[in-house]
Amino acid sequence: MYSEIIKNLKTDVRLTEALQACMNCGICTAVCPAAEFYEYDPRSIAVSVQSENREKIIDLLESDTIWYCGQCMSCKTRCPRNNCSGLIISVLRKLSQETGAFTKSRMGRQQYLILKTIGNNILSRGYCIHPTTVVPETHPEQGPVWKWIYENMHDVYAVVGANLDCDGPGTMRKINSIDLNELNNIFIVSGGMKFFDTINHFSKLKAIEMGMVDEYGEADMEKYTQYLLQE
Amino acid sequence: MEIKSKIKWSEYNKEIAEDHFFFLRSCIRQNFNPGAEKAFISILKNNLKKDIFDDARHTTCTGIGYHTDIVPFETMQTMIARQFSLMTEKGYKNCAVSCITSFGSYNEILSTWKEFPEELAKTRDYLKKATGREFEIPENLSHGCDIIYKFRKEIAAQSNYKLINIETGEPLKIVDHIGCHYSKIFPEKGVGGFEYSKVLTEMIQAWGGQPVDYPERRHCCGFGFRQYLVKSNRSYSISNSRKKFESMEPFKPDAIITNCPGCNMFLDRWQYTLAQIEGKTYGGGTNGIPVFSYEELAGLILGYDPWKLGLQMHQVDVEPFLKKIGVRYDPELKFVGINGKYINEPLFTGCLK
Amino acid sequence: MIKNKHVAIIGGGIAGMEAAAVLAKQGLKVTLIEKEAITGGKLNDWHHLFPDFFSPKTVIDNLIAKTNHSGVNVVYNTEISKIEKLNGRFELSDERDTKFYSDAVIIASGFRLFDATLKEEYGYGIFDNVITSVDFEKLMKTEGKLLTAQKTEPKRIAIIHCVGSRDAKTGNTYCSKVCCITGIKQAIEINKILPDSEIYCFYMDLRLYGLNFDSLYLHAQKQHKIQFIRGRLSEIAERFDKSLQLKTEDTLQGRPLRINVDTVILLIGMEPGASNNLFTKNNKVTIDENGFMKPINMHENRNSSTHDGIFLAGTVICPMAVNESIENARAAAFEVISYLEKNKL
Amino acid sequence: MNDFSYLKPASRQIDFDKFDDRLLLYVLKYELSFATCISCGGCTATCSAGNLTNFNVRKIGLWLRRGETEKLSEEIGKCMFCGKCTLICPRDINIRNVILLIKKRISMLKTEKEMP
Repeated sequence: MYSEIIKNLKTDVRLTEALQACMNCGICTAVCPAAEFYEYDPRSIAVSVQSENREKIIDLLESDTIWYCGQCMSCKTRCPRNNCSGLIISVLRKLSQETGAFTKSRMGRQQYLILKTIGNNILSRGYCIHPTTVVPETHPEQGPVWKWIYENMHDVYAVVGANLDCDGPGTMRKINSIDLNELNNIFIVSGGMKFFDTINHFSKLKAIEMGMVDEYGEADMEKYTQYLLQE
Repeated sequence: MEIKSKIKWSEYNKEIAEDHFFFLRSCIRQNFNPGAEKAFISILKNNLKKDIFDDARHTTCTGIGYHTDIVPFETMQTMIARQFSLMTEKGYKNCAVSCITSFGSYNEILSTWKEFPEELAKTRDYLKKATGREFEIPENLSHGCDIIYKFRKEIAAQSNYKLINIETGEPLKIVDHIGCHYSKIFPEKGVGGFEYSKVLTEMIQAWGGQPVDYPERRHCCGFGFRQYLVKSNRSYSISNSRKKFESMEPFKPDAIITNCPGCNMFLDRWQYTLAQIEGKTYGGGTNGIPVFSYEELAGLILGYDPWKLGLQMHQVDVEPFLKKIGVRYDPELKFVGINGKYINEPLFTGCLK
Repeated sequence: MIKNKHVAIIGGGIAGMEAAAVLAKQGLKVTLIEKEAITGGKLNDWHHLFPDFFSPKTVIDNLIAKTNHSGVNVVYNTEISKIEKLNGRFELSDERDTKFYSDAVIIASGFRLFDATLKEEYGYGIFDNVITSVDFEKLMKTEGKLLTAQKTEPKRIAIIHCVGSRDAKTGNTYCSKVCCITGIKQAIEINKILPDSEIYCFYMDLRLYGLNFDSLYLHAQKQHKIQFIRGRLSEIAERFDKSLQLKTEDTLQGRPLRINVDTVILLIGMEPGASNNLFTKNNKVTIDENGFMKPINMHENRNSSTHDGIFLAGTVICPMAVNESIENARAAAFEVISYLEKNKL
Repeated sequence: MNDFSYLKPASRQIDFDKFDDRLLLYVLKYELSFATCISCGGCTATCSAGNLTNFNVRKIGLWLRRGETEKLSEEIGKCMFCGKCTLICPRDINIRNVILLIKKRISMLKTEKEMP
C-alpha cells in the first residue's frame, strides 16, 4: 500500500509550490485557526514532509493530524520562504485517501460523510450545497430564521427573486441534464469519479473490518454512516 | 528561490475590468443570500449600465469539494476550464466571480497553468475528451467586490442613503472581514494586497461610514470547510468566530461587512449560537451585530427594498441598522411569501429572545 | 611615485573615513565625498555600541581627528551617481555634474535601512507604539527615555528579530547579522531605565557570532530578566486601548501564543545602498543577488570590485558591525596602495 | 431550546494575560540560574527518568515559563533526582534544585500554605 510513498508525494506539482526549505520559524502556527483549536502545528507538518522520513509521513497519513487543517491558507501569506502548509496538507490528504490510510483515523474516516453530502450534491445537482441539504435538525446553529426559510423555502426564495429548482438562469436554478452530463463526464475523464470510488472502496473495507455487514456479508454503509456521525 | 520585488502594498492596485463580465455564481451565496447575487447583477446592469452575462449552463467550480479533499485538483481544473469555455463561447473575456473560495481556486489554477504549462495541456485534453469543448484563459478575473469597489464612487453618487446615523450625524463604525481566499494565497490578486486590503474599507468610506480596524481582523471566520461540514468538528468553527467577536467587541461596531459568502453566513449564525451558549452577545444588545455583504450594503444605500435584497434571511435582525441610516421600508412585508401571503414567522430574530 | 596619485572615496561614513585617513597618512591625495553635511554616516544616530556599550561618538570623533590630521580633502553635500573610466583615470560625477578625477576609487557608500513600512503586518507607520531599533537609538540619544505614544511608561516591551531579513516576502533572504546582538543590547538598556518592565525578544535563531555576544545574552537573561521566546512574529495589531496584540508560535511548545504589549521595537536589517545600482553603470562594477557590491573573491579579497581600480569598503559589501567595517576599510586602503604601486608606470 | 452540547468553544493559544506565575516566581527567587535556560535539551538527553518514562526535563522548564501549573503537577513526580541534568547543563543551571522547588511550591499550593 505504501510503496514509493515519497515518490508519490513528490509527483504532485502542488508540493513543488508549497514547500521550499522550511526554517522552522512558526510564523504559520501563530495565525493558524486549526492550531488555535486542535493539537495541531502546521510548522511541524512542513518539517516532517521536508524530512522525507517514510515512517513520519506514513504516521501522518494515518493520523487525525492532517485532517485538522481548515484550508484557510493563512499560513501562505506570512511564510518568509513562501511555503504553504495548507497546500502540503492537500497533498497529504490526497495520498492518504489514495492509499486508504484515511480510514485508520477518526477524522480521516469523515471523508466518507463529506463524499455522501458534498460529493452527491455536486454530481446530482451541480452545486456543492442545496438548501434542502441544510436540515435544521442537523444544523441547529443555523438558527430559527433558517428554520423558517427551510420550512417556507419555495416562498422565501421566490420573494427575493431566486429561481429555485426552475429552468433558465438565476439564483439556485436547476442545472439541466445536458450540463450535469458534461459535469459527470469531466469527473470520469479527469479522475474525479475514480477518486470517489476509492473513498467508497476503502470506507466499505473499513465497515467490513469493523463488522458492519448486512445479511449477505456486504458492507452495511448505513450503519457505518451512523457510526461515523456518532464517533 | 523566488525573490519577490519589494511591493509597497498600501499603494498597490490590481487591474479590474471596466465592463462586459461573465458572471460566475457561488454555491454558498445563492443558498443563504440569494437576494445578494440578484442585487449584484441588478446594480451592474441598472445602476452602473454595465454588461454582465448570467449563463444558466455554468455549475459549481467544485471548490468546496476540492478543499474538503474529495475532488482532485485535476477535476477542479477541468471544471473551471468548462466555465471558461462557456465564457469563450459567449464572447466574454472578463470573469466576475461571486464566491471567494472560487476566486481563490480560479487564481490557484491560473497560476498553476502559468508555472506548469503541462497542467494546462492536460486540462485542455480532459475537457475536450469529456465535453468536446475548448477554452480561452480570461483576460481579467475579478471578484464581485472588486467591481463594486471600482465603481464605489458612482454608487455613492446615485445613493439614497449614507452610512451615517441620521439621528447623530455620526458615520457608522463598520468592521470589515475579508474572506481568506481573496488575497491570502495571492496578495497581488487583492485590492491593496492582503494585510490592509482596501477593497471593503474604501467602499465604507465612499458611502459615508467609518472603517474600524480591530486586532483579529485578519483571522479566519472559522468555516474550515470540513471543520464546519462535519457536525462533530464545528467547535473549530465557532471557536475561531468567537475569537473575532471578542476582538471587535470593544470597538462597538454598527455592522460587519464581508466579501465572502461563507463568512457572511457564519459571522451571522455563530453570533446567535454563541449567545445561546454563553447567554451574552458581543454587541448590539440582544440582537447582535448585523452582517452584510458588499452587494447588500450597496443595494441598501441605492434604495433597494431590504426584503427584496433578502435581508430577512439574516438571523441577526437588520432593522435596527435600517433605522440608523433612515431606510424607508415596510416592516409588515418582512416575512411574507409570494403575492404577500402570510407564511408564519421565525421563532425569533437576533441572538437572544 | 604613488604619492602623486589621487584616490576618491565615495561615502564619509566610518569606512570611508578610515580608508581616507590611512591613505592620506601614506602621502596620497585623498578626496572624501560625503552626501550629507557631516561625516560619520548613520553612526551619528547611534546611542551605544554592542557588546560593551561603547560610545559611537568617540569612534566618530577619533575618525574625524584622523582625517583632519592626515590632510584628507572632505567634500560635503555631494552625492556621486556616476563612475566612469576615461583615458586611464576615473571620472566621478554627481547629479549637478560636479566632477572629480582620480587614479583609484573606493566605494564606501554604506547600506540602507530596511523600510519597515513594507512589512505591513507589523504596523510600523500605522500604529504609534511600533518603533524601529534605529528610532530607539535616536530616542535614547536625544531624550534618554522610552515612553509610549500616550506618554506613559511601557510596562511590557517586545523586541522583534529578523524584520526585513531572512524573509522572501520582503525580498531580503540574507541575514543582517548585527540585529540579534543589537536587540539584546537594547533590551538591557530598556531594563536599565525601566527596571520594572517586562521585556521579551521574539526570535527564530539567535545569531550571536561575535566574542562576548553570547555572554551578553547570558547577562541579559540573568541580570536583566529579559525573556526570549522562540517564534517568528506573525502579526501586530492595535487594541482598543492602543496597546499592541502580538501573535507568534511558542515553537518550543508547539502552540500559538498571544501577548499584549505597550511598545514594540522592530530590529530592522541592513539593505544594499540605494546608489549601488547606479555605480554598476558605465563600468564593470557588479552587484550580487542581494544587491550588495560584488567583490572579486569573498574569501581572499573582499575589497576589490569586479572593475580594476574600483575598491569596496564596509557595508557596501555586506552587513557589518562597526569594528569590522573599520578593519575592512583599512584593508581596502592597503589594496588601493598595492594597485597603485603595480600601475605606477 | 436547541441542544448545542456538540459545540465547545475553546482556545489552545497561550495567553500571556492569563499567565499563572506562582511557580515561576518562586523558582526564580531561590534558583535565579533558571532564567538562563536556552531549552537546548541537553538535560532531556541525559535524563534517567526520561529514559524510562515519557518525562521530559526540557519541557518542565517550558511549562514553568508559561505557568502550566496543572501539567507540572502531573509530570513532576516522575523525576528521580539523580542530578545528571545539572551536571550536563551548558548554562550551569541547578536543574535538580529547580525541580525540587517546583515540587515544594506545588505542595505548598495544595495545602494553601505560603512560605514564611
